Amino acid sequence: MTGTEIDDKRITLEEAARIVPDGAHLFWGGFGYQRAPIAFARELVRQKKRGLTIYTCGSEVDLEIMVGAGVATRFDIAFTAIEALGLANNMRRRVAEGKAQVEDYSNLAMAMRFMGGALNVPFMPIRSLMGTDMVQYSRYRGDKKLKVIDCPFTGEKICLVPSAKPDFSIIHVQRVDKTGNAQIDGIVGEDLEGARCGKKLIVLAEELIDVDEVRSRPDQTKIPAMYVSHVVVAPFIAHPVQCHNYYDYDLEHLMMFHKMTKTEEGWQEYLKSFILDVENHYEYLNHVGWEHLMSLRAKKPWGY
Amino acid sequence: MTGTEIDDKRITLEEAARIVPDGAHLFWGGFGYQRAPIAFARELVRQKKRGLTIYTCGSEVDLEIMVGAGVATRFDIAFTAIEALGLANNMRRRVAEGKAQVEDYSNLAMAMRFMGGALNVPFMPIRSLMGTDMVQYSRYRGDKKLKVIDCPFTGEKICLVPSAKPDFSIIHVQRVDKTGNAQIDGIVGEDLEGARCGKKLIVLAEELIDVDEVRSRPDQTKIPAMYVSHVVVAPFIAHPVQCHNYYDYDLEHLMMFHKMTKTEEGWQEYLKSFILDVENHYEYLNHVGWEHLMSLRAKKPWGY
Amino acid sequence: MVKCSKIEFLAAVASTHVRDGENVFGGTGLPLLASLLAKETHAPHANLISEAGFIDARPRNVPLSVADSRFYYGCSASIGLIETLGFILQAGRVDVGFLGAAQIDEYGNLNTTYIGSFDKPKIKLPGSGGGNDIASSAKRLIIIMTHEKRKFVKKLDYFTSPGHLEGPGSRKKWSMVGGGPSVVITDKCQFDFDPKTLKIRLMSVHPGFTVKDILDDVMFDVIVPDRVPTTKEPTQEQIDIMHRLDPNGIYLAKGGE
Amino acid sequence: MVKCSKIEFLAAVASTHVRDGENVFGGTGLPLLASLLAKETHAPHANLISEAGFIDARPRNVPLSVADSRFYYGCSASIGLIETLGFILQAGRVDVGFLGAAQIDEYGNLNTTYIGSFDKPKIKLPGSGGGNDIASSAKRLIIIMTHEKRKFVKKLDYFTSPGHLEGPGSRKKWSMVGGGPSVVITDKCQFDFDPKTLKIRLMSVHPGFTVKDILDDVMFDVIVPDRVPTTKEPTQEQIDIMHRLDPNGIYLAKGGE
Repeated sequence: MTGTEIDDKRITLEEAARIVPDGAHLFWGGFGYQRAPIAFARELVRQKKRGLTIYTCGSEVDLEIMVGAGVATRFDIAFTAIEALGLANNMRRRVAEGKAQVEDYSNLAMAMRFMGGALNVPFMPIRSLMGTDMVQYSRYRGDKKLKVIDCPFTGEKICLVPSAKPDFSIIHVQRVDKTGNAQIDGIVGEDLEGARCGKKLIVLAEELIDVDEVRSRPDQTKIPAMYVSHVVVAPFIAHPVQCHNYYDYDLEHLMMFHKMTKTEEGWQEYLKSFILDVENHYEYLNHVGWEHLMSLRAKKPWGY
Repeated sequence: MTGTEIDDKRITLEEAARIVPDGAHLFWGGFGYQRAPIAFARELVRQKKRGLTIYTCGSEVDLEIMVGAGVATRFDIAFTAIEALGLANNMRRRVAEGKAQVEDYSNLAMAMRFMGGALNVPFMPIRSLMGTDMVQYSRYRGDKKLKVIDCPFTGEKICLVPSAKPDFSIIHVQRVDKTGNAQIDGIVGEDLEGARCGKKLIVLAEELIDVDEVRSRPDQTKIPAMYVSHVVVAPFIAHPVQCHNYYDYDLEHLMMFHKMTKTEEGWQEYLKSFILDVENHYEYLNHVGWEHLMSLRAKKPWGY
Repeated sequence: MVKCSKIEFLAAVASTHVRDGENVFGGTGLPLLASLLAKETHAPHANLISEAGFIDARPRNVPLSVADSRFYYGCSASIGLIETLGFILQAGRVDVGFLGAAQIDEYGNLNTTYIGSFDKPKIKLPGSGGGNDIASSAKRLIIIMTHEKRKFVKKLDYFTSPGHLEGPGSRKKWSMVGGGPSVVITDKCQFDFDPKTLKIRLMSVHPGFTVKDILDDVMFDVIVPDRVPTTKEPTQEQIDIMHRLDPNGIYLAKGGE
Repeated sequence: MVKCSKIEFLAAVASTHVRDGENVFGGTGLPLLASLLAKETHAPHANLISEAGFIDARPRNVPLSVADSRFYYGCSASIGLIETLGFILQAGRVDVGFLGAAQIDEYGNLNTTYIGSFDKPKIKLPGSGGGNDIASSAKRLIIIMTHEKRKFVKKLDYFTSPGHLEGPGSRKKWSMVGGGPSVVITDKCQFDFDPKTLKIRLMSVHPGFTVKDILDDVMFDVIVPDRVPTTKEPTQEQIDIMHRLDPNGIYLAKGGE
């Protein structure tokens, strides 16, 4: 009925990282080995950001990179490790050194904090955490970490977790149009709530699709453009983890990464070789090698 | 990896309605002119149910039928009318007669009550309702209708609405497999939360699809089988309103319905002709006429 | 002077209050027609949202229901109520919402629930629907009403949706997200709200009506500025566009002259 | 007596605790292997859920991550965390959840967060993840741990996930949805919990170990019944199925003999 002009929100990965100031609070998307915006973490490192606070349920390689390089120092999270391989070595070292602080929640607590932020209410009620040290101890939020109250309807105990409204939400999706309408394949983790809780939203996508394609099947849009501040389109954003329907994780690289991070020297070597000494994301991909990357491409109908 | 036997949850519309006892509390799916389980309302009327309490955001023809026939007497709702045509005449009459009671909430309040029920927490916080008569007056919930509290984190006023956990959730979807995995096209309204908040869930669907089809694209499943107690498959469940991608609303019938309900006599005539005098759903469709029904079928790519 | 019906006049006037690029909660009926007209004229980037779940809608036929499939094709996202009323509206992302009402008071508070007493209602009206949510959380509220004296009351029979409640400070007291009503459009005039008292104020009078006509047709005191301009009439282009949008006169034929 | 590794033994024992038709929070690693083995043997209708969002999963290759795409094809729904941890788990729909831990106390309370003091932690462990949620809300909890004395402690360094807290009545006090731990499986024995005190109790000892071996390897008092049976060994069929499920030995090769 109308044919209006459409904004083009695309910027480069470098430009997107430049928008994030030191000390900013970031919702961090992806879950486990799926759709982690790791290219963005590498770019934040190259730009020598400092003092970031990261909000997520559980992240792995990206958190290791950011905590290892000193980019992020505070973490409102539930989990970090390299699943199936072992502890998050960088996080372990930085916490022991006193250089990183973790405010511990559970996955449900974090997901509900993002939902509360997206809904613009000050808290959400959950039935977890109660009775444990997550109620007793706080790393830096003090008595604003959570509240256990008597339910005014039932009298039972209920835990209120404070809504999260970070400065930015950073999420990685399969497809986006230039205005920001984003499609996600497979699981969404906590990304729908997380994308909506940040004051600004940067969407990183593997593939650009046309606005008309979005508008022909709008029930596939997981994040409408009206939430989106900036769009970055690039391939293999999640490498070395996976992106459903696009590529599998790079188990070889993950094992190398986990092994190298076991010592500070090993980590510094990885940091230099795969992040600081490559100029940008494409140089990183060149360094990893395209023949290798192509071997990771997803096969139908499996999606990995 | 495994090939297990699968339960077949299909029953007839009559059997499904028979499961609902007098006095039961029901979440009622659909929104506005979209995917309303009206065939189920007609069957409840034929089976002469009494004393039902209905929970929904806004429903139209189905509520008119249930309140008009005396099947449902209490309503936790936000809205009822025949959109674009006028007031809900049966509801208006029954309320004036003192035969129906409405506990008034807003759409967001009801949707959050369903989300709270689905999450199994006793309440959810919202920023609506405050300052108005929806806080001052209660029809039958008394001081359990809602609570306005001072937020323990921010000190600001916030409204807590009690979670809804009705005995049954009744929803209408486009497609379902025999185990209950349901797919919805178009908007979902409040049906995702509503489907999950009831103690039992009855899914009514236009079309049966194979389990293998569901398992080949599981991100299209809006309601997993594990929530579903019973499945009913039948065509034109929402007639005279619409079902996206399947059929448009029957404006002629809607106008007739609205006009006839303007008087008790007119409503009684409709009730007899289109509900009581037809033996079952297929007899109703025969009565409406298949040539007419086929003319309502949705056209691609519009979905109506 | 173009010839136009009440509905055409109302829709055209309402459309002028939608600004380009705004997120608009349009509903159905007149507000929808006004929003679509705005999109076709001065506000092509307006983002039309229907509370049932449609975002950035561009219907080729006028929808009759907020959940109408006519909103679907060509919109950019089709989700649900938690999305529109929660993540979008309650989060403060809606610039302008449209509402109608059966009664309005001098602070722009609205009744869409009961006529008569709460205990023995004479008429059950539709209820809040998303109205209370929109009135609580939209940045700006445009109210459209037919102008009958019995609708402009000193005290609402039932207070469904907040305008400026009891005046300055009231909305803040309840930590409301939105700014409240900015304009009331009737088939006789436009009202806005006095910034100091937040009470209703005459803004402009439609052609053919006098200030006295208006004051005779409300049951409370109206602030009347020294100069009350005449409301600008629709252009022929606006009327033509409306008829292109609603070729079967589904809305335009209603209550038309 | 079949020859089998520790991992094979643990997985086979754990699998026996999954009942047919149950909703199982499987995670990855050993619990996943145990759940899949149960599905292939006595519990074909078990509904395997991964907290990342996969429901009724039937992976043809063993996933390494709870979010692994290997869970996708063939599952019946692929959604997100609010679905699995909120609508399913917190609503009391999960029959059995699996957890591991770095430390456990005599009430089955778990630490997966820090070794050392909270103020100056020696080792940052993964944290709760969904562990606290699962421990709070699953009807039954199966805990799998390698049996080292330093892990079976009188007092946890950090209390991450609730077992039976301080004993009878504790879970009710915090209105917990789930029933708490029912069994702890180590590479030396199985524990259950004394119904009266809700303290850990020896349930069976694996072949090759004595009751004394167990008591020597925990730092708290263990209730020991008069008769302690020997844990039933895996069958060759179970071991074969495990190797079919994990042909590349991704989990089976880890810590194997």
